[in-house]
Amino acid sequence: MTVHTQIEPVAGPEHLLKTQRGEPVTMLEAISEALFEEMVRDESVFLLGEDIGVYGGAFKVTRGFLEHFGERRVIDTPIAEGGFTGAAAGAAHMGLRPVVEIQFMDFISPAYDVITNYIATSLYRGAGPMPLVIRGPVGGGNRGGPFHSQNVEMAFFHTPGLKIVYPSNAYDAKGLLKAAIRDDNPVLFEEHKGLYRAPALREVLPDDDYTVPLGVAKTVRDGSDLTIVTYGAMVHKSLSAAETLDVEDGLSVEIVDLRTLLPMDDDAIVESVKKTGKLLIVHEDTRTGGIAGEIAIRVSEKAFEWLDGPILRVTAIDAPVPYSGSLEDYFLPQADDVITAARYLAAY
Amino acid sequence: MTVHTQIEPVAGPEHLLKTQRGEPVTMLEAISEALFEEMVRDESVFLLGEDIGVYGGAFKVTRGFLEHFGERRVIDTPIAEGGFTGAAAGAAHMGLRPVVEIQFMDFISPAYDVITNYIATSLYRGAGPMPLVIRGPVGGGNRGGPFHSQNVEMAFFHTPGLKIVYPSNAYDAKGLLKAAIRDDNPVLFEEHKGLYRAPALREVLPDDDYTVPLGVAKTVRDGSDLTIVTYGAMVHKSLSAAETLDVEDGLSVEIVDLRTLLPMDDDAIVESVKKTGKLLIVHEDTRTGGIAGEIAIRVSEKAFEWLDGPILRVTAIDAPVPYSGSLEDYFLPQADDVITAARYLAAY
Amino acid sequence: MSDRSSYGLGRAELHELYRALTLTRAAEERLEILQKQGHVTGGLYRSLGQEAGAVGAAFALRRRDDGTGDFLAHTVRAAGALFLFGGELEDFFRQYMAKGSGPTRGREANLHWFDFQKGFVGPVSPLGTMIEIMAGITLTFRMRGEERIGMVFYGDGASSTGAWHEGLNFAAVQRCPLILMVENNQWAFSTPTHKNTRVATFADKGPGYGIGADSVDGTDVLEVFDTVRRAAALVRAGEGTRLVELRYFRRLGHAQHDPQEYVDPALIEEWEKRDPIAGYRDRMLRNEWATEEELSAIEEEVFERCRIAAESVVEEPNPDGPSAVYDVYTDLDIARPWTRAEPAVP
Amino acid sequence: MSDRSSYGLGRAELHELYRALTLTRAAEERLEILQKQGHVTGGLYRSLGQEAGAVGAAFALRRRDDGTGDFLAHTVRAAGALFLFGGELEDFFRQYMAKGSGPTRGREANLHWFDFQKGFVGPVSPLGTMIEIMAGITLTFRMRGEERIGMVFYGDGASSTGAWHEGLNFAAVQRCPLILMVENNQWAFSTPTHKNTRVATFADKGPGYGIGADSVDGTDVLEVFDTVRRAAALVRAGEGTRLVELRYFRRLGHAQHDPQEYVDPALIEEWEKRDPIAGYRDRMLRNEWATEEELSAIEEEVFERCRIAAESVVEEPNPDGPSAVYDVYTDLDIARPWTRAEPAVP
Ligand SMILES: Cc1ncc(C[n+]2csc(CCOP(=O)(O)OP(=O)(O)O)c2C)c(N)n1
Ligand SMILES: Cc1ncc(C[n+]2csc(CCOP(=O)(O)OP(=O)(O)O)c2C)c(N)n1
Ligand SMILES: [Mg+2]
Ligand SMILES: [Mg+2]
Repeated sequence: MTVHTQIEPVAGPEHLLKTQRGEPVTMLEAISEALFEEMVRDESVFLLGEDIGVYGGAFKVTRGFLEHFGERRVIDTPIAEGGFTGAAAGAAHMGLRPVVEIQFMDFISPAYDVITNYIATSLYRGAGPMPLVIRGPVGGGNRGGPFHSQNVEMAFFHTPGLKIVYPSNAYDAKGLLKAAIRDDNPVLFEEHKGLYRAPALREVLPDDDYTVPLGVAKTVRDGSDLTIVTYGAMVHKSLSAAETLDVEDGLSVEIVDLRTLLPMDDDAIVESVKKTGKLLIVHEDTRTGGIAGEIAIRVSEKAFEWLDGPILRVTAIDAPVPYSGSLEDYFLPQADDVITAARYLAAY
Repeated sequence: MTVHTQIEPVAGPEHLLKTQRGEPVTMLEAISEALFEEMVRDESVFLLGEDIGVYGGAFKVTRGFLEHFGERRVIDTPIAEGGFTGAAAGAAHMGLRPVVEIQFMDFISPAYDVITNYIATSLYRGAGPMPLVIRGPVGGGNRGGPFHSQNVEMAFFHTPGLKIVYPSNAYDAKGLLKAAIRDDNPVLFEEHKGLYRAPALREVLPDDDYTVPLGVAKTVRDGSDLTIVTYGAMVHKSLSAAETLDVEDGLSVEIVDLRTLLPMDDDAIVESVKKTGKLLIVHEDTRTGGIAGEIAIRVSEKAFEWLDGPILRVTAIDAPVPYSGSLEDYFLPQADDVITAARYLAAY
Repeated sequence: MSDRSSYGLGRAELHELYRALTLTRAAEERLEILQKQGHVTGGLYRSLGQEAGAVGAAFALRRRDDGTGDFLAHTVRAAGALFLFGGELEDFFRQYMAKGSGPTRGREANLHWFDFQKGFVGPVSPLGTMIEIMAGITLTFRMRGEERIGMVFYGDGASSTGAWHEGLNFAAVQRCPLILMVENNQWAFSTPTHKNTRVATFADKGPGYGIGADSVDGTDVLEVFDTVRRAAALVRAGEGTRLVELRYFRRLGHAQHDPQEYVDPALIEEWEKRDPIAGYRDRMLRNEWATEEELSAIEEEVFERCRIAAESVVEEPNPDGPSAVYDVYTDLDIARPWTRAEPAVP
Repeated sequence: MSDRSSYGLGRAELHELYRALTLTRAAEERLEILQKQGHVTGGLYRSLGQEAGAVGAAFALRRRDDGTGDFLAHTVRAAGALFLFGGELEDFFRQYMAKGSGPTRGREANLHWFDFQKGFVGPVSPLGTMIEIMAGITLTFRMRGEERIGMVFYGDGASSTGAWHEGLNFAAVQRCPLILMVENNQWAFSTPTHKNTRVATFADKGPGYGIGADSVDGTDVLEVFDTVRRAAALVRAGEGTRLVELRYFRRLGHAQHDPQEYVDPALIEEWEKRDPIAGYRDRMLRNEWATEEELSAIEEEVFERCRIAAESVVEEPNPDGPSAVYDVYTDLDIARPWTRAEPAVP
């Protein structure tokens, strides 16, 4: 059973109380705070993952947690993503709310079976709710090569029963992670490692117990000529492209940050497309079978009449993520690609 | 090293020589013949899978193979889809051409890691070609429940380096499987179990060593009012819907059978859409994140100007495959759904 | 132990064991009748010759129906354990007939069902998974300081899977109070055990996980009971995870559609002589733990229960097609096909 | 064996072992310099204190460069084995610097590289996978009746993965001629071995797969060599798969970015005293297998080779960005971004 405790100022490691002190936090710190506050609030929340205890996680998201919450609630697991994700599912059956860290989300693949076949189908099979969060770092640009750079949303986007969240900033990351932990459905939570400590994303967060609801996109820039639908790190490349397009071309670009990929906020997308008549989708993930397709067909179904041009996309190329910087920069979609695509579409 | 032997009439078990005798074969028999002929032709081809030897496979695709080729080339494996698919990859490195059977394709999930991370990336990582076929039964309608009914294309469609084939009839199945075995890239080969022994699909095949090239779709019905893009079992539901639409509505429906899903034959799709101006996509797989999205955005990119109506889709609902007949029938897309959707689009 | 030992069990308990054994067999035999009548959806799995393994093992656990007892993850060949844990006979038939009134309301097959109050969690098809799940379930017992333990069944073939290993190793390292029962029936579908593992006995796998392991004649319900009782005591006392191999033979095909032509008939005959129910029956009579009348009464009672339950369940309705959209999420409805709405609009 | 035993190795071979050991260390130390200069892409992994395990084991195999020798699947901590199998020092640096001239042309990292003629296949990051791959590679040796055997390295932590189990079990059942070397350096990143497995020694895992297993002091290059030589003889003679545990200690962090604050410094000090290279050096001198001058000459030669190779590789070009589209398929080009074409048309 979930036990809800009062939210009140708590004691804890210094670095997890920045928001309480009114100090700005990075996206990584926002995520740590969300985990910390949820664990304080609800003692059924606990953590499992590789090296999350004494080391505090490969990216230090759970630094200080072991000392504060003890070994019972911060479990260093064997290297067995399938095994410990399955164990988390078992714990969820018993009323706990596990949060699993995958050290790099690329290593979620050994858990593909248990996530898609067991966890996502639990409710449907009559085994009850499955309050379980699987979180970890994703994304390229850090010279991590093919196995430390992947985006994993499309491995799971096709799985009914799952929710998928992918925040682009500290505020959303904290509020969405809290909402994910409180959700009774399994949630995959992707954290772009390029945003973790990005200085530009440091911000002072509200010091109350806010959540950001799952399934609701956010218009992060208003515009009238063109809609860009995007998420994660690409929100920022899109914003920078939009600035250039404004200054150099006088183009007014609207940007919708999906925040939750599954379920998708169709209304927000359709509303924007109805306003601008032009849709560009930008995602960091590879092209074929990327999320752009699903967005396109939903818009086709719901707003075909409003389209004044083709639905286009800017994405990574269809290859494994290459290691060297020069290759990876070519591989990834860049702000310049967004600019070129937007110009093409605007002129259409 | 691949050894190519002459093709000439061979001796073998009776039931594998039907085409040589001019008799009609089912799609299942066509698949067996393809495997048999390739193993005769090229001694680097060998088989791995659960119960494929003495039992001849859960669906009897390899019945008689153990007796004919011996234990060296027909290997009954432990229940370890990841392990034996990985072993097949190792053998492919050494110049063999393994064909892996997954007993039900639902059980490919433990091999998700090795397929996406190792096999599909081998060439790119500099480890050379990976001539490897992974084949097995897919699809619903057989009251198999959530774990014996899945279509698995979308788990792998997003994986650069893989090819994905999904035949709809005996002729294609045989020719595509032979082409897949001769391909130097890893190929996922989906066989709809509802088509395996469908009497309507029995046909006399050419008795020469034909192949059907990967990546080439086929227009299985000519029409001018509307294009249906589909594959696998849905080809037949679409054909039956098209007959009704012809008779009852005087509608002329063109049907494109993709045959290969990855790489996709954009030209065939675009050409048909340019002719009819209307596109309906029909797939048996669940809706969100299904292949319809990718088709839609490609058509948007390449033939937006030719569209006279929204791109629409008929698919399964977004749920695990339910067990009971009444539920499964509701879950699956039916010919009536195709008819309704086509009427809507035609009237648009 | 000697043929005369009842391992401390009283007459009532000895009779209860016999009832559970005969119920397992009678329920499965009734299924065969239902199948011939066309009432069964999907495959039919028998545990003929394996009944004593499931029954003896489950009998050694603490069974409660208020969520405080031990916890079971059965397989399709462990119906006897499921019944002992309070799985209803009617639900057994409902599941096999995919009835809307069954615990999974027609969404899932046969023994794949759940009752967390009674303490059982049914399997999914992908083999090995349930060890991971049970590792997590029993982890919570340890975390909460509860005295409960868990038991998970799996066949010999399932031991080849990565999930089996990851789950068992996790449980071992975390000292989860869990007993893994290896149902070594010498076959995995058509594959003999030696093609799934090179060990002669699964007890050899224990030391590789740093855990204790036993191997027991799975046709002897009292031996199984006693072995598991002792294992359970160690596990409950904090030793952590253990493994128990049940040695027996799958006397029918993998499922009803498998004529098992690959099995030497002499072997089947040999194992028929070691039938766990007939053997136990004889022993009860021999040792005067029961009279012929008592046993016949149990058999008749069980037969009737199965007949009546099956007959009543046959009449129950199939699930309503459109209910297929419920329960994908706790808080969201998935879309119904737009082509089935009036009017049909995308 | 006694300190005086050279296990039948002649002076030249004993010197070759020393060269391989020092080369490993010198190459890695050179990498650290390159990293400080900003030339290294991604993480840097050291094998400090583990050099003798890789070198002694690989030395016991048949190394050829024409595709007829034994086969190696190394890890990032087994550079010594890779060098013995003919992996070029220049390629080692090229890989760490992600040069276009390297064997993976900048697509993959560090020791993740391949040469099937020389007989080695580099790892991928997901742990355990390479046992599956090597099971398949060595299966072909058996299928073709070749006398070759394989060797796959993995750390203690990797043993928790399902891939490790599925691969090892497949190999065992299929009697694949394969030796699994467990690099037990007592840590998996920050996780001590006892949190990855409950066994005290990985040799206990052998019986669970029905295979033979040894455990050896991984700081003693001659002991390692001798143990693996005997294991290899058994494997080659048809025994099938075996396992050898190397016992040592990871004396530096998981990678260079890890200050390993979680390790007791006293332990590190203790293991410094058991340095495999210093120990072997002393032993060579003590037993007069080499003179001080000979050893110094080797050290100098190796140091110079590393310096020169690194310096020349630094100058080599990075891969050309647009080459990122090649080699996804053997027969198809993937699309370049339409936004980078002139004119830009979707
Ligand atoms: C991962 C996975 N692969 C394949 C199957 C198909 N399958 C179902 S039962 C079975 C044999 C199981 O044998 P065993 O574990 O010994 O159990 P038994 O049927 O003998 O009780 C197989 C291969 C499966 N369920 N899961
Ligand atoms: C499946 C998987 N999960 C997680 C990781 C991340 N990871 C890389 S190395 C490592 C520790 C490996 O420890 P061990 O196997 O003992 O090797 P060592 O580094 O000690 O040589 C981890 C967890 C991975 N590579 N693969
Ligand atoms: Mg079995
Ligand atoms: Mg280690």
